Amino acid sequence: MFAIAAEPIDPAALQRRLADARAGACVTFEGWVRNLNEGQTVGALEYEAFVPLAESEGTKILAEARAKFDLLGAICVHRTGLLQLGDMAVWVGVTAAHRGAAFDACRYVIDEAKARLPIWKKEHYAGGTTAWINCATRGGAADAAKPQF
Amino acid sequence: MFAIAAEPIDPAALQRRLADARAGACVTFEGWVRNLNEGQTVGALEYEAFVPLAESEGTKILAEARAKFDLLGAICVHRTGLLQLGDMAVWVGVTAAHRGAAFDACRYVIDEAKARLPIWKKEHYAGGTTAWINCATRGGAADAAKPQF
Amino acid sequence: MIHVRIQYFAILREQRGQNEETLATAAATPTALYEELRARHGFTLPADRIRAAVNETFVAADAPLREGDRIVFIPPVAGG
Amino acid sequence: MIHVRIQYFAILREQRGQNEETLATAAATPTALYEELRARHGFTLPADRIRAAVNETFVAADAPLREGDRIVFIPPVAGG
Repeated sequence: MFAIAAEPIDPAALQRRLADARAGACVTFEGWVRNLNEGQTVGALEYEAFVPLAESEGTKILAEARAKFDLLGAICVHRTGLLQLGDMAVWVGVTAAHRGAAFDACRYVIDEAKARLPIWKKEHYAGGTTAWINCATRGGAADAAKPQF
Repeated sequence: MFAIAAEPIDPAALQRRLADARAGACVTFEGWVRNLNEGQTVGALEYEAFVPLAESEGTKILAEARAKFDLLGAICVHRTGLLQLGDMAVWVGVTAAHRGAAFDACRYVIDEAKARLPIWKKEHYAGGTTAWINCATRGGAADAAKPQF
Repeated sequence: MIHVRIQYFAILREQRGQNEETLATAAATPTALYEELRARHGFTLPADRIRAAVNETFVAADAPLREGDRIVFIPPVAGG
Repeated sequence: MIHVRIQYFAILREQRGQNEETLATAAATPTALYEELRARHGFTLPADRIRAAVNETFVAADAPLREGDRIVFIPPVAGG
Protein backbone atom coordinates (compact mmCIF):
# COMPACT_ATOMS: atom_id res chain seq x y z
CA MET A 1 0.00 0.00 0.00
CA PHE A 2 1.27 3.43 -0.94
CA ALA A 3 -0.32 6.64 0.30
CA ILE A 4 0.17 10.37 0.52
CA ALA A 5 -0.85 11.66 3.94
CA ALA A 6 -1.75 15.23 4.86
CA GLU A 7 -1.87 14.24 8.55
CA PRO A 8 0.81 12.77 10.84
CA ILE A 9 1.86 9.21 10.03
CA ASP A 10 1.02 6.51 12.61
CA PRO A 11 3.86 3.99 12.21
CA ALA A 12 2.51 1.51 14.76
CA ALA A 13 -0.79 1.23 12.90
CA LEU A 14 1.00 0.76 9.59
CA GLN A 15 3.29 -1.89 11.01
CA ARG A 16 0.32 -3.83 12.41
CA ARG A 17 -0.96 -4.11 8.84
CA LEU A 18 2.25 -5.96 7.98
CA ALA A 19 1.68 -8.71 10.57
CA ASP A 20 2.08 -12.08 8.83
CA ALA A 21 2.77 -15.50 10.36
CA ARG A 22 5.20 -16.25 7.52
CA ALA A 23 7.31 -13.14 8.22
CA GLY A 24 10.61 -13.50 10.07
CA ALA A 25 11.87 -9.99 9.33
CA CYS A 26 10.39 -6.51 9.30
CA VAL A 27 12.58 -3.58 8.25
CA THR A 28 11.32 -0.02 8.49
CA PHE A 29 12.72 3.29 7.35
CA GLU A 30 11.59 6.61 8.77
CA GLY A 31 12.65 9.93 7.30
CA TRP A 32 12.72 12.66 9.95
CA VAL A 33 13.01 16.43 9.54
CA ARG A 34 16.48 17.27 10.76
CA ASN A 35 17.92 20.53 11.93
CA LEU A 36 20.69 20.92 9.36
CA ASN A 37 20.83 20.57 5.60
CA GLU A 38 23.83 21.59 3.54
CA GLY A 39 25.09 23.54 6.52
CA GLN A 40 21.96 25.65 6.97
CA THR A 41 19.83 25.50 10.12
CA VAL A 42 16.39 24.20 9.21
CA GLY A 43 13.41 25.24 11.32
CA ALA A 44 10.58 23.60 9.40
CA LEU A 45 9.91 21.87 6.14
CA GLU A 46 7.05 21.96 3.68
CA TYR A 47 6.19 19.05 1.40
CA GLU A 48 3.98 19.48 -1.62
CA ALA A 49 2.88 16.58 -3.83
CA PHE A 50 1.14 16.11 -7.16
CA VAL A 51 -1.03 13.51 -5.47
CA PRO A 52 -2.50 11.33 -8.24
CA LEU A 53 0.85 10.88 -9.97
CA ALA A 54 2.67 10.39 -6.65
CA GLU A 55 0.19 7.66 -5.77
CA SER A 56 0.49 5.84 -9.07
CA GLU A 57 4.30 6.16 -9.08
CA GLY A 58 4.52 5.04 -5.44
CA THR A 59 2.32 2.04 -6.14
CA LYS A 60 4.56 1.18 -9.09
CA ILE A 61 7.69 1.36 -6.88
CA LEU A 62 6.16 -1.06 -4.36
CA ALA A 63 5.20 -3.46 -7.16
CA GLU A 64 8.78 -3.33 -8.47
CA ALA A 65 10.08 -4.12 -4.97
CA ARG A 66 7.78 -7.13 -4.74
CA ALA A 67 8.94 -8.34 -8.15
CA LYS A 68 12.66 -7.92 -7.33
CA PHE A 69 12.74 -9.22 -3.74
CA ASP A 70 11.11 -12.11 -1.92
CA LEU A 71 8.69 -9.98 0.11
CA LEU A 72 5.53 -10.66 2.05
CA GLY A 73 4.37 -7.06 2.52
CA ALA A 74 5.39 -3.51 1.67
CA ILE A 75 3.94 -0.17 2.71
CA CYS A 76 5.08 3.39 2.06
CA VAL A 77 3.42 6.58 3.28
CA HIS A 78 4.69 10.08 2.51
CA ARG A 79 3.60 13.24 4.30
CA THR A 80 2.61 16.54 2.76
CA GLY A 81 2.18 19.89 4.48
CA LEU A 82 4.24 21.81 7.01
CA LEU A 83 6.49 19.63 9.19
CA GLN A 84 8.52 20.63 12.22
CA LEU A 85 11.89 19.39 13.43
CA GLY A 86 11.71 15.70 14.29
CA ASP A 87 8.46 15.10 12.44
CA MET A 88 8.20 12.04 10.24
CA ALA A 89 8.23 12.84 6.51
CA VAL A 90 8.10 9.30 5.16
CA TRP A 91 7.62 5.76 6.47
CA VAL A 92 8.56 2.57 4.64
CA GLY A 93 7.95 -0.88 6.10
CA VAL A 94 8.58 -4.25 4.48
CA THR A 95 8.28 -7.84 5.67
CA ALA A 96 9.90 -10.99 4.36
CA ALA A 97 10.68 -14.49 5.53
CA HIS A 98 14.39 -13.56 5.65
CA ARG A 99 16.13 -10.34 6.54
CA GLY A 100 18.26 -9.91 3.41
CA ALA A 101 15.24 -9.37 1.19
CA ALA A 102 13.64 -7.07 3.76
CA PHE A 103 16.70 -4.78 3.99
CA ASP A 104 17.25 -4.68 0.25
CA ALA A 105 13.60 -3.98 -0.53
CA CYS A 106 13.22 -1.27 2.11
CA ARG A 107 16.24 0.53 0.74
CA TYR A 108 15.03 0.12 -2.83
CA VAL A 109 11.67 1.66 -1.97
CA ILE A 110 13.07 4.74 -0.24
CA ASP A 111 15.77 5.29 -2.88
CA GLU A 112 13.24 5.13 -5.70
CA ALA A 113 10.69 7.17 -3.77
CA LYS A 114 13.17 9.98 -3.26
CA ALA A 115 14.19 9.98 -6.90
CA ARG A 116 10.85 9.49 -8.62
CA LEU A 117 7.86 10.69 -6.60
CA PRO A 118 6.53 14.09 -7.70
CA ILE A 119 7.00 15.57 -4.24
CA TRP A 120 8.79 18.82 -3.50
CA LYS A 121 10.39 20.08 -0.35
CA LYS A 122 10.72 23.67 0.77
CA GLU A 123 13.07 24.33 3.65
CA HIS A 124 12.39 27.17 6.08
CA TYR A 125 15.66 28.39 7.56
CA ALA A 126 16.38 29.96 10.91
CA GLY A 127 16.87 33.41 9.34
CA GLY A 128 13.38 33.40 7.79
CA THR A 129 14.47 32.54 4.25
CA THR A 130 13.17 29.52 2.35
CA ALA A 131 14.35 27.37 -0.56
CA TRP A 132 12.80 24.70 -2.76
CA ILE A 133 15.31 21.88 -2.57
CA ASN A 134 17.04 20.94 -5.85
CA CYS A 135 15.31 23.84 -7.63
CA ALA A 136 17.88 26.62 -7.37
CA THR A 137 19.33 27.72 -10.69
CA ARG A 138 22.58 29.25 -9.51
CA GLY A 139 25.32 27.77 -7.32
CA GLY A 140 24.76 27.67 -3.61
CA ALA A 141 23.83 25.42 -0.76
CA ALA A 142 20.28 24.68 -1.80
CA ASP A 143 21.26 23.86 -5.37
CA ALA A 144 23.17 20.68 -4.75
CA ALA A 145 21.13 17.52 -5.17
CA LYS A 146 22.41 16.10 -1.91
CA PRO A 147 20.32 13.74 0.21
CA GLN A 148 18.20 15.11 3.05
CA PHE A 149 18.70 11.87 4.97
CA MET B 1 22.17 0.59 24.35
CA PHE B 2 22.11 -3.19 24.24
CA ALA B 3 19.85 -5.28 26.46
CA ILE B 4 18.54 -8.78 26.98
CA ALA B 5 14.82 -8.71 27.83
CA ALA B 6 12.82 -11.43 29.53
CA GLU B 7 9.60 -9.48 28.86
CA PRO B 8 8.02 -8.32 25.56
CA ILE B 9 9.94 -5.60 23.72
CA ASP B 10 8.25 -2.19 23.40
CA PRO B 11 9.57 -0.86 20.08
CA ALA B 12 7.80 2.51 20.30
CA ALA B 13 9.48 3.26 23.64
CA LEU B 14 12.87 2.24 22.28
CA GLN B 15 12.44 4.35 19.17
CA ARG B 16 11.53 7.41 21.25
CA ARG B 17 14.93 7.09 22.91
CA LEU B 18 16.50 7.55 19.48
CA ALA B 19 14.85 10.94 18.88
CA ASP B 20 17.55 13.41 17.82
CA ALA B 21 17.18 16.74 16.01
CA ARG B 22 20.24 15.90 13.90
CA ALA B 23 18.74 12.62 12.64
CA GLY B 24 17.27 12.46 9.14
CA ALA B 25 16.96 8.67 9.01
CA CYS B 26 15.86 5.94 11.39
CA VAL B 27 16.10 2.31 10.25
CA THR B 28 14.71 -0.48 12.40
CA PHE B 29 14.88 -4.25 12.15
CA GLU B 30 12.45 -6.54 13.93
CA GLY B 31 12.89 -10.29 14.03
CA TRP B 32 9.55 -12.07 14.35
CA VAL B 33 8.80 -15.72 15.15
CA ARG B 34 7.56 -17.20 11.91
CA ASN B 35 5.52 -20.31 11.26
CA LEU B 36 7.99 -22.21 9.09
CA ASN B 37 11.69 -22.99 9.37
CA GLU B 38 13.48 -25.40 7.08
CA GLY B 39 10.10 -26.73 6.00
CA GLN B 40 8.89 -27.58 9.51
CA THR B 41 5.83 -25.93 11.06
CA VAL B 42 6.91 -23.94 14.10
CA GLY B 43 4.43 -23.41 16.92
CA ALA B 44 6.61 -21.56 19.43
CA LEU B 45 10.20 -20.68 20.07
CA GLU B 46 12.37 -20.58 23.15
CA TYR B 47 15.37 -18.29 23.50
CA GLU B 48 17.99 -18.86 26.14
CA ALA B 49 20.92 -16.48 26.72
CA PHE B 50 24.14 -16.44 28.70
CA VAL B 51 23.20 -12.96 29.83
CA PRO B 52 26.43 -11.29 31.03
CA LEU B 53 28.39 -12.36 27.95
CA ALA B 54 25.48 -11.55 25.63
CA GLU B 55 25.33 -8.06 27.12
CA SER B 56 29.04 -7.40 26.79
CA GLU B 57 29.16 -8.84 23.26
CA GLY B 58 26.06 -6.89 22.22
CA THR B 59 27.52 -3.67 23.62
CA LYS B 60 30.70 -4.37 21.65
CA ILE B 61 28.71 -4.88 18.42
CA LEU B 62 26.98 -1.51 18.87
CA ALA B 63 30.32 0.20 19.51
CA GLU B 64 31.70 -1.36 16.32
CA ALA B 65 28.70 -0.08 14.37
CA ARG B 66 29.26 3.45 15.72
CA ALA B 67 32.93 3.24 14.75
CA LYS B 68 32.24 1.97 11.22
CA PHE B 69 29.24 4.11 10.27
CA ASP B 70 28.29 7.75 10.75
CA LEU B 71 25.57 7.09 13.35
CA LEU B 72 23.76 9.21 15.89
CA GLY B 73 22.15 6.41 17.92
CA ALA B 74 21.94 2.62 18.04
CA ILE B 75 19.86 0.30 20.21
CA CYS B 76 19.46 -3.47 20.18
CA VAL B 77 17.24 -5.54 22.47
CA HIS B 78 16.97 -9.34 22.32
CA ARG B 79 14.26 -11.41 23.98
CA THR B 80 14.66 -14.53 26.03
CA GLY B 81 11.97 -16.98 27.10
CA LEU B 82 9.09 -18.68 25.31
CA LEU B 83 7.81 -16.77 22.27
CA GLN B 84 4.73 -17.46 20.21
CA LEU B 85 4.13 -17.02 16.48
CA GLY B 86 4.43 -13.36 15.52
CA ASP B 87 6.21 -12.34 18.72
CA MET B 88 9.23 -10.06 18.44
CA ALA B 89 12.52 -11.82 19.15
CA VAL B 90 14.87 -8.93 18.50
CA TRP B 91 14.69 -5.20 17.80
CA VAL B 92 17.44 -3.07 16.29
CA GLY B 93 17.07 0.67 15.71
CA VAL B 94 19.67 3.10 14.43
CA THR B 95 19.60 6.79 13.55
CA ALA B 96 21.89 8.82 11.33
CA ALA B 97 21.89 12.09 9.46
CA HIS B 98 21.68 10.15 6.17
CA ARG B 99 19.96 6.93 5.27
CA GLY B 100 22.91 5.04 3.80
CA ALA B 101 24.71 4.83 7.13
CA ALA B 102 21.47 3.93 8.93
CA PHE B 103 20.71 0.99 6.62
CA ASP B 104 24.29 -0.30 6.65
CA ALA B 105 24.61 -0.04 10.42
CA CYS B 106 21.26 -1.68 11.15
CA ARG B 107 22.18 -4.60 8.97
CA TYR B 108 25.63 -4.85 10.52
CA VAL B 109 24.17 -5.01 14.01
CA ILE B 110 21.66 -7.77 13.29
CA ASP B 111 24.14 -9.81 11.24
CA GLU B 112 26.74 -9.67 14.01
CA ALA B 113 24.14 -10.23 16.73
CA LYS B 114 22.94 -13.40 15.05
CA ALA B 115 26.45 -14.70 14.58
CA ARG B 116 28.06 -13.72 17.88
CA LEU B 117 25.62 -13.36 20.76
CA PRO B 118 25.55 -16.38 23.10
CA ILE B 119 21.83 -16.91 22.56
CA TRP B 120 20.23 -20.20 21.65
CA LYS B 121 16.95 -20.98 20.02
CA LYS B 122 14.80 -24.05 20.52
CA GLU B 123 11.99 -24.58 18.07
CA HIS B 124 8.78 -26.28 19.14
CA TYR B 125 7.17 -27.99 16.17
CA ALA B 126 3.54 -28.73 15.42
CA GLY B 127 4.00 -32.45 16.13
CA GLY B 128 5.31 -31.83 19.66
CA THR B 129 9.00 -32.31 18.87
CA THR B 130 11.64 -29.70 19.55
CA ALA B 131 15.12 -28.89 18.26
CA TRP B 132 17.96 -26.60 19.32
CA ILE B 133 18.76 -24.72 16.13
CA ASN B 134 22.25 -25.31 14.68
CA CYS B 135 22.95 -27.94 17.35
CA ALA B 136 22.01 -31.19 15.64
CA THR B 137 24.92 -33.50 14.97
CA ARG B 138 23.49 -35.52 12.10
CA GLY B 139 21.95 -34.34 8.82
CA GLY B 140 18.40 -33.11 8.89
CA ALA B 141 16.31 -30.00 8.78
CA ALA B 142 17.38 -28.53 12.08
CA ASP B 143 21.05 -29.12 11.41
CA ALA B 144 21.54 -26.63 8.63
CA ALA B 145 22.81 -23.28 9.81
CA LYS B 146 20.23 -21.45 7.74
CA PRO B 147 18.85 -18.10 8.82
CA GLN B 148 15.60 -17.91 10.75
CA PHE B 149 14.87 -14.57 9.13
CA MET C 1 -4.32 25.88 -31.44
CA ILE C 2 -5.33 23.47 -28.70
CA HIS C 3 -6.74 24.14 -25.28
CA VAL C 4 -4.91 22.65 -22.33
CA ARG C 5 -5.12 22.89 -18.57
CA ILE C 6 -1.88 23.39 -16.64
CA GLN C 7 -1.43 22.72 -12.92
CA TYR C 8 1.52 24.27 -11.10
CA PHE C 9 3.36 22.90 -8.09
CA ALA C 10 6.12 24.03 -5.79
CA ILE C 11 8.53 26.60 -7.23
CA LEU C 12 6.53 26.89 -10.47
CA ARG C 13 3.31 27.55 -8.54
CA GLU C 14 5.02 30.30 -6.58
CA GLN C 15 6.63 31.86 -9.65
CA ARG C 16 3.34 31.67 -11.59
CA GLY C 17 1.39 33.00 -8.62
CA GLN C 18 -1.48 30.55 -9.13
CA ASN C 19 -2.26 26.84 -8.97
CA GLU C 20 -3.57 26.33 -12.48
CA GLU C 21 -4.70 27.92 -15.69
CA THR C 22 -6.37 26.92 -18.94
CA LEU C 23 -4.96 28.35 -22.15
CA ALA C 24 -4.85 28.06 -25.92
CA THR C 25 -1.43 27.23 -27.35
CA ALA C 26 0.26 26.37 -30.61
CA ALA C 27 2.92 24.35 -28.73
CA ALA C 28 3.10 20.80 -30.01
CA THR C 29 5.11 19.28 -27.14
CA PRO C 30 5.58 19.74 -23.38
CA THR C 31 9.01 21.31 -23.95
CA ALA C 32 7.65 23.84 -26.43
CA LEU C 33 4.81 24.70 -24.07
CA TYR C 34 7.19 25.07 -21.12
CA GLU C 35 9.44 27.41 -23.10
CA GLU C 36 6.40 29.51 -24.05
CA LEU C 37 5.29 29.74 -20.41
CA ARG C 38 8.80 30.30 -19.15
CA ALA C 39 9.17 33.33 -21.41
CA ARG C 40 5.80 34.65 -20.30
CA HIS C 41 6.10 34.04 -16.53
CA GLY C 42 9.83 34.19 -15.88
CA PHE C 43 10.27 30.64 -14.59
CA THR C 44 13.87 30.26 -13.43
CA LEU C 45 14.30 26.54 -14.11
CA PRO C 46 15.54 25.67 -17.60
CA ALA C 47 13.49 23.19 -19.62
CA ASP C 48 16.07 20.46 -19.29
CA ARG C 49 15.48 20.30 -15.52
CA ILE C 50 11.72 19.90 -15.91
CA ARG C 51 9.81 16.68 -16.57
CA ALA C 52 6.25 16.62 -17.82
CA ALA C 53 3.13 14.68 -16.93
CA VAL C 54 0.09 14.62 -19.20
CA ASN C 55 -3.19 13.37 -17.81
CA GLU C 56 -1.42 12.18 -14.66
CA THR C 57 1.21 10.11 -16.45
CA PHE C 58 4.87 10.94 -17.01
CA VAL C 59 5.52 11.59 -20.71
CA ALA C 60 8.57 12.30 -22.88
CA ALA C 61 9.56 15.93 -23.38
CA ASP C 62 8.63 15.66 -27.07
CA ALA C 63 5.34 13.76 -26.64
CA PRO C 64 2.48 15.21 -28.71
CA LEU C 65 -0.01 17.48 -26.93
CA ARG C 66 -3.71 17.11 -27.63
CA GLU C 67 -6.86 19.15 -27.13
CA GLY C 68 -8.02 18.93 -23.53
CA ASP C 69 -4.78 17.58 -22.08
CA ARG C 70 -4.09 18.20 -18.40
CA ILE C 71 -0.43 19.07 -18.07
CA VAL C 72 1.86 19.25 -15.04
CA PHE C 73 5.46 20.41 -15.24
CA ILE C 74 7.55 18.56 -12.66
CA PRO C 75 10.44 20.55 -11.14
CA PRO C 76 13.32 18.48 -9.70
CA VAL C 77 11.80 16.30 -7.00
CA ALA C 78 12.95 15.93 -3.41
CA GLY C 79 10.73 13.36 -1.78
CA GLY C 80 11.65 11.67 1.46
CA MET D 1 43.94 -30.49 39.92
CA ILE D 2 42.02 -27.21 39.81
CA HIS D 3 38.50 -26.47 40.89
CA VAL D 4 36.24 -24.81 38.32
CA ARG D 5 32.58 -23.94 38.07
CA ILE D 6 30.76 -24.83 34.85
CA GLN D 7 27.46 -23.32 33.74
CA TYR D 8 25.42 -25.13 31.10
CA PHE D 9 23.07 -23.58 28.55
CA ALA D 10 20.68 -24.81 25.90
CA ILE D 11 21.38 -28.28 24.51
CA LEU D 12 24.28 -28.84 26.95
CA ARG D 13 22.07 -27.95 29.92
CA GLU D 14 19.47 -30.44 28.74
CA GLN D 15 22.00 -33.19 28.07
CA ARG D 16 23.72 -32.57 31.42
CA GLY D 17 20.39 -32.39 33.25
CA GLN D 18 21.46 -29.43 35.37
CA ASN D 19 22.43 -25.77 35.08
CA GLU D 20 25.82 -25.87 36.69
CA GLU D 21 28.34 -27.87 38.62
CA THR D 22 31.65 -27.37 40.40
CA LEU D 23 34.33 -29.97 39.87
CA ALA D 24 37.99 -30.78 40.20
CA THR D 25 39.79 -31.44 36.93
CA ALA D 26 43.26 -32.06 35.56
CA ALA D 27 42.24 -30.50 32.22
CA ALA D 28 44.55 -27.65 31.25
CA THR D 29 42.38 -26.07 28.54
CA PRO D 30 38.68 -25.61 27.69
CA THR D 31 38.92 -28.21 24.93
CA ALA D 32 40.45 -30.80 27.25
CA LEU D 33 37.78 -30.10 29.86
CA TYR D 34 34.99 -30.33 27.29
CA GLU D 35 36.28 -33.69 26.05
CA GLU D 36 36.38 -34.95 29.63
CA LEU D 37 32.78 -33.84 30.26
CA ARG D 38 31.61 -35.04 26.88
CA ALA D 39 32.85 -38.55 27.64
CA ARG D 40 31.20 -38.44 31.08
CA HIS D 41 27.82 -36.94 30.11
CA GLY D 42 27.36 -38.01 26.49
CA PHE D 43 27.24 -34.54 24.95
CA THR D 44 26.44 -34.94 21.26
CA LEU D 45 28.26 -31.86 19.95
CA PRO D 46 31.90 -32.40 19.00
CA ALA D 47 34.47 -30.08 20.58
CA ASP D 48 35.13 -28.27 17.32
CA ARG D 49 31.56 -26.91 17.32
CA ILE D 50 31.87 -25.52 20.85
CA ARG D 51 33.37 -22.19 21.90
CA ALA D 52 34.39 -21.43 25.46
CA ALA D 53 33.97 -18.47 27.77
CA VAL D 54 35.97 -18.12 30.96
CA ASN D 55 34.88 -15.60 33.56
CA GLU D 56 32.33 -14.18 31.10
CA THR D 57 34.81 -13.55 28.29
CA PHE D 58 35.29 -15.57 25.11
CA VAL D 59 38.63 -17.39 25.17
CA ALA D 60 40.64 -19.53 22.77
CA ALA D 61 40.05 -23.29 22.88
CA ASP D 62 43.59 -23.78 24.19
CA ALA D 63 43.59 -20.97 26.76
CA PRO D 64 44.97 -22.00 30.17
CA LEU D 65 42.44 -22.84 32.90
CA ARG D 66 43.05 -21.58 36.43
CA GLU D 67 41.77 -22.37 39.90
CA GLY D 68 38.34 -20.84 40.44
CA ASP D 69 37.55 -20.17 36.79
CA ARG D 70 33.90 -19.91 35.79
CA ILE D 71 33.52 -21.72 32.49
CA VAL D 72 30.70 -21.72 29.95
CA PHE D 73 30.73 -23.91 26.87
CA ILE D 74 28.96 -22.13 24.02
CA PRO D 75 27.06 -24.40 21.60
CA PRO D 76 26.47 -22.99 18.10
CA VAL D 77 24.49 -19.78 18.58
CA ALA D 78 21.24 -18.83 16.88
CA GLY D 79 20.35 -15.37 18.09
CA GLY D 80 17.85 -13.22 16.27
